[in-house]
Amino acid sequence: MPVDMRTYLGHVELVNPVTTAAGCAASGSELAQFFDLARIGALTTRSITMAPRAGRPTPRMAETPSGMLNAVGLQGPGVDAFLERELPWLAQRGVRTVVSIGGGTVAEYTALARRLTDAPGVTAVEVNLSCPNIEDRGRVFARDGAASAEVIASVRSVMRYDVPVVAKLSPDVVDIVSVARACVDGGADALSMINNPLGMSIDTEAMRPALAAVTGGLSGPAIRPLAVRCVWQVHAALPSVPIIGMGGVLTGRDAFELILAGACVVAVGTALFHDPYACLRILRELEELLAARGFHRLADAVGLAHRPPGASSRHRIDLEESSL
Amino acid sequence: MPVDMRTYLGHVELVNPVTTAAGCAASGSELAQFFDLARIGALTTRSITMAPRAGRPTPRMAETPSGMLNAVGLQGPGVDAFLERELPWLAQRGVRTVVSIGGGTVAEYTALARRLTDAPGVTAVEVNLSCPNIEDRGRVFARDGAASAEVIASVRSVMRYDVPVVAKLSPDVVDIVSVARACVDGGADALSMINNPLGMSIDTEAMRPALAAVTGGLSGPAIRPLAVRCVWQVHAALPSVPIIGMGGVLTGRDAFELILAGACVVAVGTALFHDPYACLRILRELEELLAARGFHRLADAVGLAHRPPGASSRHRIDLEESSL
Amino acid sequence: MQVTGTVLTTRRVDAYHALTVVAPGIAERFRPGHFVGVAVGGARTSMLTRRAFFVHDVKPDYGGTVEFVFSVRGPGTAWLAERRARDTLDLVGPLGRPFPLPRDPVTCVLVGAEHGSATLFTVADALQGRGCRVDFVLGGVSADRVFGALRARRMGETTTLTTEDGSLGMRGRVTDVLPGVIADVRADAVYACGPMPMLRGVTAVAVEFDIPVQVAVEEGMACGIGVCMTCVLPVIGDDGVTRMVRSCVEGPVFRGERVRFDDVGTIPFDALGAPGGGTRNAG
Amino acid sequence: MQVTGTVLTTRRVDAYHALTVVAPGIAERFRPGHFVGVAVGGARTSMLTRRAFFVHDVKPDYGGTVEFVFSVRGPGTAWLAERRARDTLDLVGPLGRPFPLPRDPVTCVLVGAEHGSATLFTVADALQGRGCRVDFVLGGVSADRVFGALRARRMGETTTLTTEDGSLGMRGRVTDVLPGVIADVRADAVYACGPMPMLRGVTAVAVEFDIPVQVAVEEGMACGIGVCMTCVLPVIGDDGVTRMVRSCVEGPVFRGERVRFDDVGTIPFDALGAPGGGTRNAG
Ligand SMILES: Cc1cc2nc3c(=O)[nH]c(=O)nc-3n(C[C@H](O)[C@H](O)[C@H](O)COP(=O)(O)OP(=O)(O)OC[C@H]3O[C@@H](n4cnc5c(N)ncnc54)[C@H](O)[C@@H]3O)c2cc1C
Ligand SMILES: Cc1cc2nc3c(=O)[nH]c(=O)nc-3n(C[C@H](O)[C@H](O)[C@H](O)COP(=O)(O)OP(=O)(O)OC[C@H]3O[C@@H](n4cnc5c(N)ncnc54)[C@H](O)[C@@H]3O)c2cc1C
Ligand SMILES: Cc1cc2nc3c(=O)[nH]c(=O)nc-3n(C[C@H](O)[C@H](O)[C@H](O)COP(=O)(O)O)c2cc1C
Ligand SMILES: Cc1cc2nc3c(=O)[nH]c(=O)nc-3n(C[C@H](O)[C@H](O)[C@H](O)COP(=O)(O)O)c2cc1C
Ligand code: FES
Ligand code: FES
Repeated sequence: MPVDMRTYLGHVELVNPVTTAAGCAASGSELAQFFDLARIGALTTRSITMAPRAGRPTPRMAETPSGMLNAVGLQGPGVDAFLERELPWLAQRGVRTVVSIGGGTVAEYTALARRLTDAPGVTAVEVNLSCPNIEDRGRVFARDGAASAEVIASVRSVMRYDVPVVAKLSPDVVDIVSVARACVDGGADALSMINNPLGMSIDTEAMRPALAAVTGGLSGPAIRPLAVRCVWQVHAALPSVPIIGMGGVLTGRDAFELILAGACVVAVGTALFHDPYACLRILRELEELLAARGFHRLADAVGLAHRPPGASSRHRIDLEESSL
Repeated sequence: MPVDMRTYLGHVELVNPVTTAAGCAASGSELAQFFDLARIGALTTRSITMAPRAGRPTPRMAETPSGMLNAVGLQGPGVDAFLERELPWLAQRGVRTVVSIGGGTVAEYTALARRLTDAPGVTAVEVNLSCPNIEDRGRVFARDGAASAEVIASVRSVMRYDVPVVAKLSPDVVDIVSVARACVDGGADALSMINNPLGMSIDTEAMRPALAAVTGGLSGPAIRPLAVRCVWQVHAALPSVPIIGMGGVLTGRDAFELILAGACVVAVGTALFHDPYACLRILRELEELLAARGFHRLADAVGLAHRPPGASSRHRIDLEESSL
Repeated sequence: MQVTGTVLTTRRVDAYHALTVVAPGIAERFRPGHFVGVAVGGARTSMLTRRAFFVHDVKPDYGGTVEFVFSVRGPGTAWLAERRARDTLDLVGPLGRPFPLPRDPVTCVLVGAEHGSATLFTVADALQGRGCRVDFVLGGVSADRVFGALRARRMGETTTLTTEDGSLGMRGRVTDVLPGVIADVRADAVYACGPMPMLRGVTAVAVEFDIPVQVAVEEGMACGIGVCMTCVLPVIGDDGVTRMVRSCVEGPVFRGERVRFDDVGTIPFDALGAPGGGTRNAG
Repeated sequence: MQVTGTVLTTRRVDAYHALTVVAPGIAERFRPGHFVGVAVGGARTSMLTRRAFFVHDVKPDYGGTVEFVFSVRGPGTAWLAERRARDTLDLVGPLGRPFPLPRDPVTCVLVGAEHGSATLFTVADALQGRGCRVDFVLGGVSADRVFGALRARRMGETTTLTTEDGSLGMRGRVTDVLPGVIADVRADAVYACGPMPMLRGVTAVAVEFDIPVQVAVEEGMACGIGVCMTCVLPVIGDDGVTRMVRSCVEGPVFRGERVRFDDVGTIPFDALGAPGGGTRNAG
């Protein structure tokens, strides 16, 4: 029997829980050569900025054990070109699109949200809070609950009521739950985690940092234990808030791990670099895993690993209508 | 020509920069069956607590991509048994011993330091700040600069003046430099980083957390990019403070990476689980690497990757007497 | 010691794989009950921890070989199952405390389940070398998972087989037939290797008969050499105090009645250093 | 497309390794200048990113094979060098924008250095198929690193070899001899593949002679399919605006004079979206 893979981000239904991670699918058209983007739950765009951005110098990438560092620096066409070319292209093809936005000030995030609010084809807005706050000596928004909440509240206030606002959190904090809570209090309809922790690698031949930008974001399976822990902690504290989980998902098993921890949507990032078909493969593997374990609905697996030690999983599946 | 591998922790000279990481060499005698412990720069003990501790239930370990999670819970014999049996055993064999201490209150750390101050054979004291602070709702000391500084100041005040006090930092903070600075202001003679970031893994067969303790510390090569970044940031901010670098060191190349980032001592943890001879192998590989690059002294490589882009490495080696 | 050995032969035995590796130093030091830690995955693997396997056999060929037997369980054993003759394998061993052997020529029942059976044949050899009588009780879920039935029949005075599906020998588990065997052969001691619930059952039977029982346990291990403290289980010491002891260096062989099987996976409240009272009481 | 192909043959050619892999879909779609992304390290490897290799040759055998040539540089290429016939290899390709070919039967100089030379033979084939004259200039640090000298001598009207140590051909670099060759053969166009400094030199020579030059670049790549944005370099567009373009999908082949070689590894201040002025000026 097929598993009901539908899931919800706030009030928005997604046909299935697999999406691309922000910044890992360029404009979308690149992946469309490999598969039909409408088959995945959603496509998340790169973080769109007001002005076009050339990003960071190269080298922008360094491989690390079971992971990689990137310092792309939000290279992108800017919101005008995005609205003119990229978003309509996706909308025409029926691709549910989560638009990620990045800014340097609360005003910039807000202006971006305002530009998106009337654009057709925006399924949700994901606020990339891992951007340096120009007004606070470049301190990253996501590292500070109050700053994050301020951005979210402002974006929420200008976004159309029926477009969920998702706050994307960083693991580089003392207590991710308190940042999550601040964002939800600020109006976030959902949370997304984890963005890349800050890492670094040194080229021991050149005896210099491997990245031109010196430090970069760590991604891939190496960080999956951090992602699982963050999703677990936040779901435990805020069980009713939908979570987009990400960080090192390579297989259906990995997606299932994040779902058991509490994610109702799973984003695939670095895996796409290895396998352009990763989203569809992971979706298939996840569905097979769920079916093999007797699940009828994905929703029954969300957060299931939180059940108390005595309880059986069957039990919970029978008792609850939905774990969202 | 052999490379001068000596290094300094404060005023204490170590014959070479390789040590075991706290909690990864049990009482020392286990590794002594494989090699002569006096041949490495120092042995770091597990974190010694006041009372004996049985630790956490099993499973205590889960493998993760290029890493592992552990939740041992500071199992150990307590300070009495340590001073009676383990420390004298090490001292008799001429093993330079860094004693790691762990406590739940400032008073407990201080009491431990007091017990150590007259014990013969203590080369340095490493304060494991990644312990929950009983007096602050279990909040980990290391996540708070002020709490960390308080522990360090108190330990420093009771320790013999000629025994360096090393503050061991966690990467699970917003800004490791500010915690490092607080510890140095509190009297730390050296810093050690990184302790395990908090991670988690779920057994997707059992659909339960893989560890009995639910969350655990992530170690191994997966976290090396975090370690390099922390060492780099702290060395950039506090260039004169000796740093014990650790996190995922498996080879001489990895040790060299931390040294180039600013560590003058490198600790080997998880690698010991795979290769009981890891310390000596890493030491040999490191020395070969240094020799191959024309270094006469280890000290010349410490922090070398910080030199400005134009500068050649030769240059710096000729100009500076010591980078410590 | 650590040895990079060459794989001499690989074979399949029903549900199991057996690898013979040239590892002179390990073979030479081997005693029954020892295990080896095997590095899996090759260069630049993401699998960091060694996998533990009991040594099934050692032979003097090529200076000394070790054989171990395993079934595919996860990615590490899957990788091992793909090894071929002439590949190299990185082993650390021999590890652990071996089975103690009786001084006198007594009668011993050797009980094995699943791959645990593979551990018993060198024990049988050593016991027979001391003039002991050896009887086997081997079990598994199904016929293809009962390891070494033929060899047991050749070596043992008697051999009793069990399968849960009844496809070989008696339907049931080794613990179902063990009391009968102990009584029939008037056993003086029991040696056992297999999953934890089976060891607990075997121990209960031996205690019932008031005869000594030596069990070889398997706990999740990261190092196998006593430094990581992950492989502990609650064991009662000579002084009556329960301690969380490392199964890799203080075991894997224990006197069965000393292992608090019911409390495996917990810290018993009366263990040395247990949270709350335990710490100070027992310290 | 992604193909799990079987290794047909492996061979060593001086300092290089060559692997031929059965990959029908890729061979069929191949055009000169395409590259493939190869997964390295096997199951559970810690190496996450594919390695990029130019296709050296395609053949119709077994439905279609691709050959690529590489030297061992780090762990990924070390792993590849250990592959044997019948192993499987996971390839994605063909990737990138191939070399544009002239309509008319003109004279082309093909310049290669190190493994870059391997890329040129399918180009030569295609050019000769259109009636072009082909001359080769191939170089390397030493004789064993000049790839394909023999084949170039068979295919090219002339072939000039250079080595930095003088062990083969002229002592020096390809750029030292290129002006002479261009003048001698009255070249109409240049095709080049090799390290970035060499491409910059070749481009400078071609510009000097005012003839078109097509270069195939290598930038650090994580995906090879245009989604990770790590492989960019500054390239001047038809509109005169410099953009940070992806060498994997907008390249790896570029018109040499469009690549701002001096600024590779930087964001030129006048690039579209450069920090400070650039952003708004050019936006
Ligand atoms: C002392 C000892 C002797 C053993 N002897 C044998 C033997 O002779 N034959 C045999 O088939 N198996 C034996 N095992 C079990 C064997 O170690 C595991 O089956 C194997 O480690 C599984 O690895 P994997 O990668 O295939 O599976 P995974 O489950 O993916 O392994 C993941 C991690 O868990 C650990 N792990 C998983 N299962 C076990 C287990 N049962 N015990 C300890 N660690 C485990 C692995 O070491 C690894 O770190 C023994 C275990 C111990 C402790
Ligand atoms: C389009 C293209 C075509 C190429 N064709 C060939 C070829 O035909 N023959 C050949 O020998 N080499 C070729 N290279 C270079 C080849 O990709 C690298 O030598 C190889 O990736 C090194 O991998 P490693 O693991 O051995 O080394 P490492 O240096 O350890 O690799 C680490 C990481 O850096 C990346 N990397 C390292 N060097 C390069 C490089 N020069 N270019 C891009 N990424 C790099 C790797 O992909 C990997 O992610 C090509 C590169 C590109 C971009
Ligand atoms: C090359 C690259 C670019 C990224 N760009 C963005 C971005 O623009 N905005 C954002 O919120 N996250 C960005 N991320 C973070 C990912 O969306 C994701 O949170 C992270 O990589 C963890 O998932 P993964 O391990 O599956 O890649 C980027 C990650 C990578 C590797
Ligand atoms: C099993 C285990 C036990 C540890 N116990 C301690 C400890 O008692 N005190 C401490 O400060 N750090 C402890 N650590 C952290 C290590 O000392 C080290 O900081 C960390 O593991 C990173 O290094 P590695 O990747 O080389 O293991 C432990 C780590 C492991 C894996
Ligand atoms: S496995 Fe590490 S102490 Fe036993
Ligand atoms: S390599 Fe990923 S965009 Fe070019």
